[in-house]
Amino acid sequence: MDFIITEDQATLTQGVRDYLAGVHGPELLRALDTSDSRRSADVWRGLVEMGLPGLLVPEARGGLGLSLLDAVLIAAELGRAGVAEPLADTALVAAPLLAKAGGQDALLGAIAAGEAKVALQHPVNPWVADLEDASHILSVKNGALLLTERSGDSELLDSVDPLRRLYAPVAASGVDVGSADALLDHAALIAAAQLVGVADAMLEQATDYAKNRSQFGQPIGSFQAVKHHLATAVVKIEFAKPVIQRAAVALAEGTASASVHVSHAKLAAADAAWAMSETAIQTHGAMGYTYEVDLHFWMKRAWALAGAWGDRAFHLARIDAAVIGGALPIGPGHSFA
Amino acid sequence: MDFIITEDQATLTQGVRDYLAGVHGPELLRALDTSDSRRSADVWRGLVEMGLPGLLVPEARGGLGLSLLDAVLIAAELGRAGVAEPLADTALVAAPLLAKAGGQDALLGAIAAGEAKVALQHPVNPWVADLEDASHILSVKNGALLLTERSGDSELLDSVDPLRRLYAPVAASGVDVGSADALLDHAALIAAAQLVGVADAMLEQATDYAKNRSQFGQPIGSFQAVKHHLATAVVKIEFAKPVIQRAAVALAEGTASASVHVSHAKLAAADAAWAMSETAIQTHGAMGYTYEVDLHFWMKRAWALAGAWGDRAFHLARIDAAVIGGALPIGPGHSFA
Amino acid sequence: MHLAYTPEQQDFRAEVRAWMEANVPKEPLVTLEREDGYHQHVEWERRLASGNWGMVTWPEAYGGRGLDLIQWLIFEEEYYRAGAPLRVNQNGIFLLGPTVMEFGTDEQKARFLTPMAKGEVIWAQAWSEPNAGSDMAAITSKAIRDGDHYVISGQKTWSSRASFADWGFGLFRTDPESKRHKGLSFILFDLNAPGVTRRPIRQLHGDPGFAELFFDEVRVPVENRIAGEGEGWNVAMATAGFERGLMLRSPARFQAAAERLVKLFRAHETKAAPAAREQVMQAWMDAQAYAYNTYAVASKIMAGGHIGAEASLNKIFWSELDRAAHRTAMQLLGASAELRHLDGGALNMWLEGYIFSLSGPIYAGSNEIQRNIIAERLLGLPR
Amino acid sequence: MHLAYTPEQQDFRAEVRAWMEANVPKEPLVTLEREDGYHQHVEWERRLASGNWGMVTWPEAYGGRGLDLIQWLIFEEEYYRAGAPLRVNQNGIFLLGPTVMEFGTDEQKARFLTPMAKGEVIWAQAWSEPNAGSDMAAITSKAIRDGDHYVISGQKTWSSRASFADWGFGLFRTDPESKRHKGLSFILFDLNAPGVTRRPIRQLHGDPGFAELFFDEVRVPVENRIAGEGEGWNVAMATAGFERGLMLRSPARFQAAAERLVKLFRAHETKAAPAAREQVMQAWMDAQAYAYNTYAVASKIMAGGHIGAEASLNKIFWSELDRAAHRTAMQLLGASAELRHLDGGALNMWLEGYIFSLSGPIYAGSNEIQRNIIAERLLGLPR
Repeated sequence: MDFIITEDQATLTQGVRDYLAGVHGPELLRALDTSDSRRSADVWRGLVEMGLPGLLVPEARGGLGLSLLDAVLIAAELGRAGVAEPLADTALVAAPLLAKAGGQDALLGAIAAGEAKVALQHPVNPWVADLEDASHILSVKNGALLLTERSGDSELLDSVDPLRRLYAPVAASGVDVGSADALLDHAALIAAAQLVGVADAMLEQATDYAKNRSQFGQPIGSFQAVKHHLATAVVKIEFAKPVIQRAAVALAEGTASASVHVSHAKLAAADAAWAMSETAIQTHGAMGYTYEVDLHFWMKRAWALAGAWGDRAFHLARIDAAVIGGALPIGPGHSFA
Repeated sequence: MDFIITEDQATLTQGVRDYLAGVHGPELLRALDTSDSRRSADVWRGLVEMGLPGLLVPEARGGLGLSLLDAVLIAAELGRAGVAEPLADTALVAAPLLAKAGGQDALLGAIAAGEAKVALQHPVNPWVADLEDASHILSVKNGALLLTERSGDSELLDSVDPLRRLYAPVAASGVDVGSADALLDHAALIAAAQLVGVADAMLEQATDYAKNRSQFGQPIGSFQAVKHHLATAVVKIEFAKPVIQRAAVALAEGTASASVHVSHAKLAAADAAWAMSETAIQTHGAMGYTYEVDLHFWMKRAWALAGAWGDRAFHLARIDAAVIGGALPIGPGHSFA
Repeated sequence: MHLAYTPEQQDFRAEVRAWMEANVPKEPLVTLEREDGYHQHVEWERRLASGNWGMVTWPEAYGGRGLDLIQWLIFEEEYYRAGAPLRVNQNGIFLLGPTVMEFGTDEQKARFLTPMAKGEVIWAQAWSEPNAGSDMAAITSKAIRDGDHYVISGQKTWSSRASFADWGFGLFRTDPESKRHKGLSFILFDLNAPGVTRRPIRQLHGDPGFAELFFDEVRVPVENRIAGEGEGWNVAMATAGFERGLMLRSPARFQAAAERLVKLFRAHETKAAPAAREQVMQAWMDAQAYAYNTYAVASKIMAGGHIGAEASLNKIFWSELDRAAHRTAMQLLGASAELRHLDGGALNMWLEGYIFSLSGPIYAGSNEIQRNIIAERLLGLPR
Repeated sequence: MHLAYTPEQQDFRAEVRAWMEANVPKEPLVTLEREDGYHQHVEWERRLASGNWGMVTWPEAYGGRGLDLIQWLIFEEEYYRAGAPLRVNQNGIFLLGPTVMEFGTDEQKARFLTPMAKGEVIWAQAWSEPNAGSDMAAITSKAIRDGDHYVISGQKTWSSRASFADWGFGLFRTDPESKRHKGLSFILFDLNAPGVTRRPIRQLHGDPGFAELFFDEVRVPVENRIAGEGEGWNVAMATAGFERGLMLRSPARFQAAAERLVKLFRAHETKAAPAAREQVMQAWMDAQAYAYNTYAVASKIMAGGHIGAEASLNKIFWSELDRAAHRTAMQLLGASAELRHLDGGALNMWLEGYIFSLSGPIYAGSNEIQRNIIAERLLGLPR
């Protein structure tokens, strides 16, 4: 029993953070916002060079063979940097599912090489992200997870998040590679992990603003009201992180209760990010209501990911069945049930 | 259409407030707390001399013939002063019910004279307040409200509120004088009104403490965190008051939706008082956790009245049926539906 | 207290309802934060004025109907009941109008109020400056007297409606040596005057809802000053009182939102989170409480009373109930909340409404400032 | 990260469970805030010590078992699972113990830790003074050096356990000329020494949970000072860190409360408010999150790390989840919530627990102070 992030994990995470801070800052988000595709081949190339698409691809297929715990740490960095490229869906959700399914060596190799991208379609969402950018699509029929190459077009939907590219769902088809529930759990976990990164980014922006913006002759961050708003947000964010890590381990190990832990993680992360978004705009004042500060990119991502891959009601229903329904043993001695 | 407290009403209310501030201060509460009966014949005599038991008794029966709107204003003063004497139950709940029932002239006269006291028993409460102090009892059987003289004893229950005298319910009996629902609505309204008075008292105590207690070389009330806690509480309290007044008018006029407005009033008042209680103890710090400051009397009253005469769940269920169920017209133009 | 409408009030309600039914556009207008939508909304203001509905409480001499505040509340209820468009001239009719009525000369009333009520002149507010937001006394924009004119230089920001409006009002430092609350004057200016540059600011939702204003020696006649020179702070505080107080957010707006939220909940009931049910009820309860309180304030004012620091209570209550109601809707929409258009292509009004609700706790004096006011002025806590 | 117990850890859990099942009193003890209950709880401490369970993480030389923090967490889980009594010596074992371990001399460790682990000496804390609550640096109680003794004069208040305990610890001003954080020393004293007067303070629930202490020239040997003269503030900050940090509130306590709350909800499900269902789930989720975080902190410390200002996050999280869980229970109980005894005469533990939970956001540094610490030390906002 040890609940700790290894030094290797911390080093890898910091490396990704530093890389993204360099190439994927707010200037890039603004440039993408005014581009037609909202995507950048250069950025994708960089992510591929960093080896990110192959993080969870088995080493034999050209990847790093990392775990879901690594995945949630990296996903948080993608959230922090505001990355909208379909990296999370392909590398952190599809890759481990395909690796587990077996028989998808070629596709896994292509993912690791940055040549294949997988779009994720599930009935819990009324949209599919990055569909037209994808080479493959995982979709759901009768509870089964189907894999096929993507073909044909779909209607582009308009997200409030200018960097998200959402499409109307298409007909499900392909070969059976697992279960719909597995897709949902993996994607919800990665969404949760991105959400805490998004929350951390908003916290940092709000904190910086509070240090630098002066009113009444002093930085607004010296006012106790501002301090306490931000401190309250930090508590929620920091206590979501171990929940996500616990869920990642449970899902990786196939623990029977993994779905419950994923739901807990999604709820904790979405609540923390949503609360942080309201705290962040309030800290920024009228400036926060403009497109001129960067905050809005992350606020919108928070709203989007909070509803994605199971909203509050969906995940609460799973907690309900487990905890109130009695399917899960609870109480002292059941910390890791 | 006018939503205003008249000068007469304001004068009467202020008179009661001033009187109670003189004779029913914290010292009295402390004295009662160490007495066996927790009641004072002197205090009751004073209340009778002020004419309070007869406020809602018709003038022909020796009372003042006031309205339920007057009743909620007076009830708030009883809450503010921490009055636990069975005045509210007898004078503000039982009297108008009996006056409406008709045929109870003698009893109404005795109430106005301070000679009769009526205990209220309803299945929504697992207790009856001041049973053994009462000459009469209103109780409920098959939805009907029954009146009888009280006889025999009952088990004394132990309330956290040292001044409340609660007894186990007794067998219902007597003559039919109305409906169980009418008792519930009247009593819930008066409980709501007392709750805002209780909340106001806690607000005043916390504000005074914040002005006088110094830490870090300044009154703690100069710290923005303390200011904002208290300001938030004020908003809740002040916005509960018009809801109570609106409910009083609806109940007095027999408006079809009166029960919904009473439930709204009870919810708003209980939420405001409960929130104020937590704000008040937090403002007082460790001192608030002691019996040495007066606050605890009002905190305990808030907890008690919040659960009395229909708890949150009970009153929410009535709002639910009306608003979500569609029984009540809602939206602009239905401010007074 | 008498909580029933008189026959006259009922007749008035029927009259408003009939006019609204006949005149409110069947299709929603484009947002007034965009140029095309702005002009649609101006068109609507003029249509309202054609029915003499510009501002019912104003004297007939200034384009009003001389009605009382209860009638105004009835008007607002019918306005929102009919789903009528937002008032593009809100800054004028609800903020500047009452200010001119209270502090203006007869000449100023005639000159400014009538065109305002008729929708002929649309007003922007110009309170904030880059370094004077919550701290409005830090204003540095100057208006230097030069004969019978002021010469204005400086910058304002977050000016709502200023991207497209005709005129603006704000505080300027007429005594360049003065500090803080002193030496400020309340001045009205033509947004098309030489020397005024507008830079629309893109808002959260992507549209230019407010603007930055740059003043380069803009000449404004002295008769555009409201009240005395150097008395601007008190005038502005009164205006801010109107803003936070009775009129800026009529309860009907929130009652309409609560009604829509109840309908949304019914449509999503089977897959809603347990607490959503309670949040929806709370939205209705809070909208009703706000309505009762507004009727109470209106009654008090009609009886000769006035509204002071209590206005801060209102500001906090409506802004937080509005945000909570829209947040609940966003959660009910779940994975669809982020879509700008919902099934069938209709604009996702809950998303738009949630975004707008986020400005509520910020503008017209942030809720932090309001809580300071409540603590210091209502409770008497030390500054 | 490896989230499974080793066979050794499982064996240890089984050993604790067996001992608790055999030894935990079948009937709940009287509250330790009353004299009779206090003595019952001291009895229990000694029984625990007889099984060598006084403080499992301490070295065997001081009455411990030399176990690690994960084993401590397992111990705590089994402790709460068995419904064992509150630890009357909590101030000693969780606050003073770690302080002596870190700052004490070998002589002090031997003198104080072993009797503590054995339940022979029960400790009170004596931090606050009437004018030094949140502002602990305002302490004025003096300890003036006189040869090999200090002479203590002054007053402490809100001293938990001090009504009945044997010894106390706190900060005293050893340099009478000093101000604020300087010139303070951390001193242990015998509560039965001549010149110490205890005045029990009645708490919210009516029992004398803490006491006021008056010191009238109390002579205390210099060897009762922990660490150097004038270094008291740093020692106390470390102690406060322990208090807010890992050990004061073990997650098992909240997991037990959440489990009971789920059961209460099931019994009241048909007449519960809609949001109660969600609040109950939140109580379970928060207790679990607190458990994960505690395991993470324990793992970090075992790997050589330490806990700093993050302790303030813990303090806020557990105190607010505890209050919320008990508030939910009070609401589920409805009109019965106020009763001190429920059906069948059993003590209303939810009422008692709610009252106790109200102290959580106040003591061990109020949550306002904790939020200041988070903002200033973790986020770097200006003081």
